[in-house]
Amino acid sequence: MNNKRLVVVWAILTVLTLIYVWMDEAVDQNGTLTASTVVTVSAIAIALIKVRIIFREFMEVRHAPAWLCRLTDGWVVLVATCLLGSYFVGSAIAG
Amino acid sequence: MTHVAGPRPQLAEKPKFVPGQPDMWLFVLFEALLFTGYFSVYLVSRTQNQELYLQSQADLDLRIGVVNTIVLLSSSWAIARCVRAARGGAYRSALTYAFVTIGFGVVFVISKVLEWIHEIGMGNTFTSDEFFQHYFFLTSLHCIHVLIGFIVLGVVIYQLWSSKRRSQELVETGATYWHTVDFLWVLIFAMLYVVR
Amino acid sequence: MINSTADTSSEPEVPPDTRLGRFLWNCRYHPKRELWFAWWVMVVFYQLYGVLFFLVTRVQPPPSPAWDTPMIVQWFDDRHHGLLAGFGIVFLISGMCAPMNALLAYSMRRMSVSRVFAYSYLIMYSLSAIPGMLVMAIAMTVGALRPDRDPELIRWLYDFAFLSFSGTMGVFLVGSVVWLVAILLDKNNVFPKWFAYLGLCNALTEVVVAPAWIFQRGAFAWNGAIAWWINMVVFVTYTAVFIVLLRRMIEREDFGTGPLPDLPDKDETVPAGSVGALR
Amino acid sequence: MLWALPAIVIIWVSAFLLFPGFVHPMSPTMSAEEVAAFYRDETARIRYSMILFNWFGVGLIPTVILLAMQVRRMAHRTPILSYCLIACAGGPPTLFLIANMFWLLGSFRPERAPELTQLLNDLAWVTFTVLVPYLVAQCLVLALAIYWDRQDEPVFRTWVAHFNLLIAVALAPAAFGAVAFTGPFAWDGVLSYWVKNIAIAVWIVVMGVVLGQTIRRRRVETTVAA
Repeated sequence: MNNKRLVVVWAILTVLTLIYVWMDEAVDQNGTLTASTVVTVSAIAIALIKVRIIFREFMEVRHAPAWLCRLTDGWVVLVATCLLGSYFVGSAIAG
Repeated sequence: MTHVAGPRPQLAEKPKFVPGQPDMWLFVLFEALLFTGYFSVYLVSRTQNQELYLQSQADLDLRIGVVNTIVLLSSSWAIARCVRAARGGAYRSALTYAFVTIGFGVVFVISKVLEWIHEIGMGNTFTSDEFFQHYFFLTSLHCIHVLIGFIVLGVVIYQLWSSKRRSQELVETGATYWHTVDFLWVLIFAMLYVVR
Repeated sequence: MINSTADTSSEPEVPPDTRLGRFLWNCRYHPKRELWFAWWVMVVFYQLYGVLFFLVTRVQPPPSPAWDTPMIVQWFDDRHHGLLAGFGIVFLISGMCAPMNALLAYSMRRMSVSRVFAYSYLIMYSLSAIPGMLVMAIAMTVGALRPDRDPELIRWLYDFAFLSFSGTMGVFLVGSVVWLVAILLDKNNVFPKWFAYLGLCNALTEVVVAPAWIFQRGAFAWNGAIAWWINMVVFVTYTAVFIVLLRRMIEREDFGTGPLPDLPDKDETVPAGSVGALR
Repeated sequence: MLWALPAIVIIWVSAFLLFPGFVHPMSPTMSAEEVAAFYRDETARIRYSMILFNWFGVGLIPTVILLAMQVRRMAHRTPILSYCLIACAGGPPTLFLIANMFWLLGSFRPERAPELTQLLNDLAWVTFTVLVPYLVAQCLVLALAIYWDRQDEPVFRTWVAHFNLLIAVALAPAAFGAVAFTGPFAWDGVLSYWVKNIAIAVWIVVMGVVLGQTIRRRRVETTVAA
C-alpha cells in the first residue's frame, strides 16, 4: 500500500535522474560540451517535475489542505519562470 | 496540533492535514526562493560567458552527481518511511529509518567532500574561475544545509527515542526540512551538472 | 505618535484630549512605556539608518571593489560633505542600538528559556555595532577628511570601510542562531516558530557574505548580486518582520512569566479594568 | 568595585597629562611632516602614556555595571533600561582602545613615511573624538530611568537625571568632530575636545560620588532591616 507507493515514487525519481545521463551522452561530442537550449530547458523542467513529485509524495502535500497544494504548485511555477526567464533574458543580452 | 483540521465530509476518506508545523513550510518556500535567486544569478552570468562555463563544466563528473542525487533521494525515501512508521505507532522501525536517513546523509557528505578534493586536485578551486565560484558556493551552502539537517534528524531521533516524547508534529517537521535539503540538491544538480 | 499604538489600553481617568496631552500621559503612566520606548527607538533607528546610509552618505548600495584608485578618490570627492556630516549623525545616533538590543534581549527573557540566551544576545549585538558599523564610519570619515591624501591610502581606507561593514559576520550569525534556538525552545509562545526558521535564513546569508573577503568582482564581491543584493532583501524582510512581531509581543505583554496571551480580536476592545489591574 | 574608581581616575589623569598631544590637543591642520616629527620627537611619552591607557582604559565598565544594577532596583516593570546600560558599557572602552592602538602604532615606527603616520594619527583622533555615541545613550537612558523611577524612596534623586541630560548635551557635538579642521567642532576645538572631555571627567566624579552615597544608604537600610 503506502510503502509500495513510496518505493515506486523513489524509482520514478531515480529514472528521471538517469535521463540526465542519457541527455548528457546525446548532446556532447567526444567529451566537449556544447551549449544547448533544449538540454537546458529540459534539465530545468525535469528538475522541477522531480521537485513537484517530492512535494506531493514524500512531503505529503497530496494529503494536505488545498491552500498548501496551491502554494507549492504556484511556487514551482514561480521558480520555473525565474529560472527560464533568467536563462532566456541572459541569452538575449549576450546576443 | 495541526492535524486537528478535521475530516471534511465532502472529501475523501482521509482527513486533510499539513505535515509538521506549518511554520516549517514558510521556511521551505522562503529558502527555496532564496536559492532560486542564486540560480538566477548563476544562469544569467552563465549566459554571459558560455564558453568558459562549458569548459569548466567538463571537469565535473556527471556520474558522481547522479550517485549523489540517488543517495539523497534514498535518504528522502527513508525519512518518509520513518514518518509513516511513527504515525502508525511503529517507533522501533521509525527509529531504524531515521538512522538509515542519517546513513545516506553521511554518504552524501563524504562523497561531496571527495568530489571537492578531486576538483581541487585538478586545480579547480573557489577562486579559479566563475563557474567554480558558483559550484563551490552552491555545493557548500547546500552542504551546510545537510549538516543542519543532521541536527534536525538528531531532534527527530530524540523524539522517537523515549515514549515520554514522541511528538509526531516534530518528526514531520524534521522530515519536511530533510526533504527540502533533498529537493534543493535536485535543483542544484540540474543547474551545475546538466544545464548546457 | 506613541498614542496611536498605545491608546487601546489607557486608563479610565485618562485626562487629555489632545494628541500631545495623550502622548505625555503615555510617557508618564503607560504600563508598557519602557517597552514602547525601546520599540520606537528601534523603528526610528532603522529609518535613520536607511536615510543616512542610502541618501545622506550614499555609501549604500555599495560601489564596486574593482574600481581603480582614481575612481575611488573621485567617489570620495563626490561625497565629501555627505560622508562627514552623515557619519557625524551616525556617531551621534548609534547609541540607539542599545535600547533596540535591550528589547530583543527582553523578548528572550520573556520566553521560558534560560537567561543565558538574553544575556549572550545582548552582549553579542552590543559588540557587533562596532566592527559592523562604527569602524566603517570611522574609516569613511578619515577617508573623506583629507582629499589630498595619498590616493593609495584612500583606497586602503575604502577597502577597510566596506570590508568591515560587509565582512562582519560572526556576531550576526551566532546572534541570529541564539535568538532562533531560544524561539524554538520557548514554550511561552512569544514568537511564532516560523520566525525562528526565517532567522535561520538570515543566519545563512551571513555565511554567504564570506566570499566578499575574497573576490573583487562578480556576484560574490561586496557589491555582488549574491553577497549584497539577495542578502539585503533577506535582511530587510527579517528586520521588518521582527519589528512587527516585537510590536505584537508588546501588545500581548502581561508582565507574567507564563505563556503570552493572544491578542483579542480587533473589534473587541480591551476592558480598561484589566490594564488598571496590571498597574 | 567603586573604591577602584578614584585609583582609575588618578591613573587616567596622569596618563592624560603624560600624553604630549592632550594638554595642547594636536591640531588637524598639522601637515604630514609636522605630525611625523611630533611622533619622532615625543615617541617615549606617547608610548608610555598610551600603554597606561591601554592597561586601564576599560576601568569604567564596573562603574557602568554598578549603575545598571541600581537601575535594576528602580520601580520599573521590565529590566529593559538596565539592559540598555549593559549594552552601552562595552562600547566606549572598545572604541577608545581602537584609538589607543592607532596612537601606539604611530609611535611604533616613527621613521616610516610621514603620510602613513598622519593616517594613523587621523584614525586615532577621529576614533577618540567620536567615541561619544554610547556615552550619550548611557546618559539619556539613565536620565529616563530616573524619571520613571516613581517610588517613595527613589534610587537616585531627580537632579541626577537633569545632570545626565546636561552631560549628554555636552557630549553630543563631539560626534561631528571630523566636519571641520578649525573652530569649536574641530577635534581640538572647544566643543569637540574640551567640553567633551571635561564632561566625561565631571560625569565620572559626580556619578562616582552619587553611586557611593546610594550604595552606602542601601547598606545601612539592609543592616537595619536585618
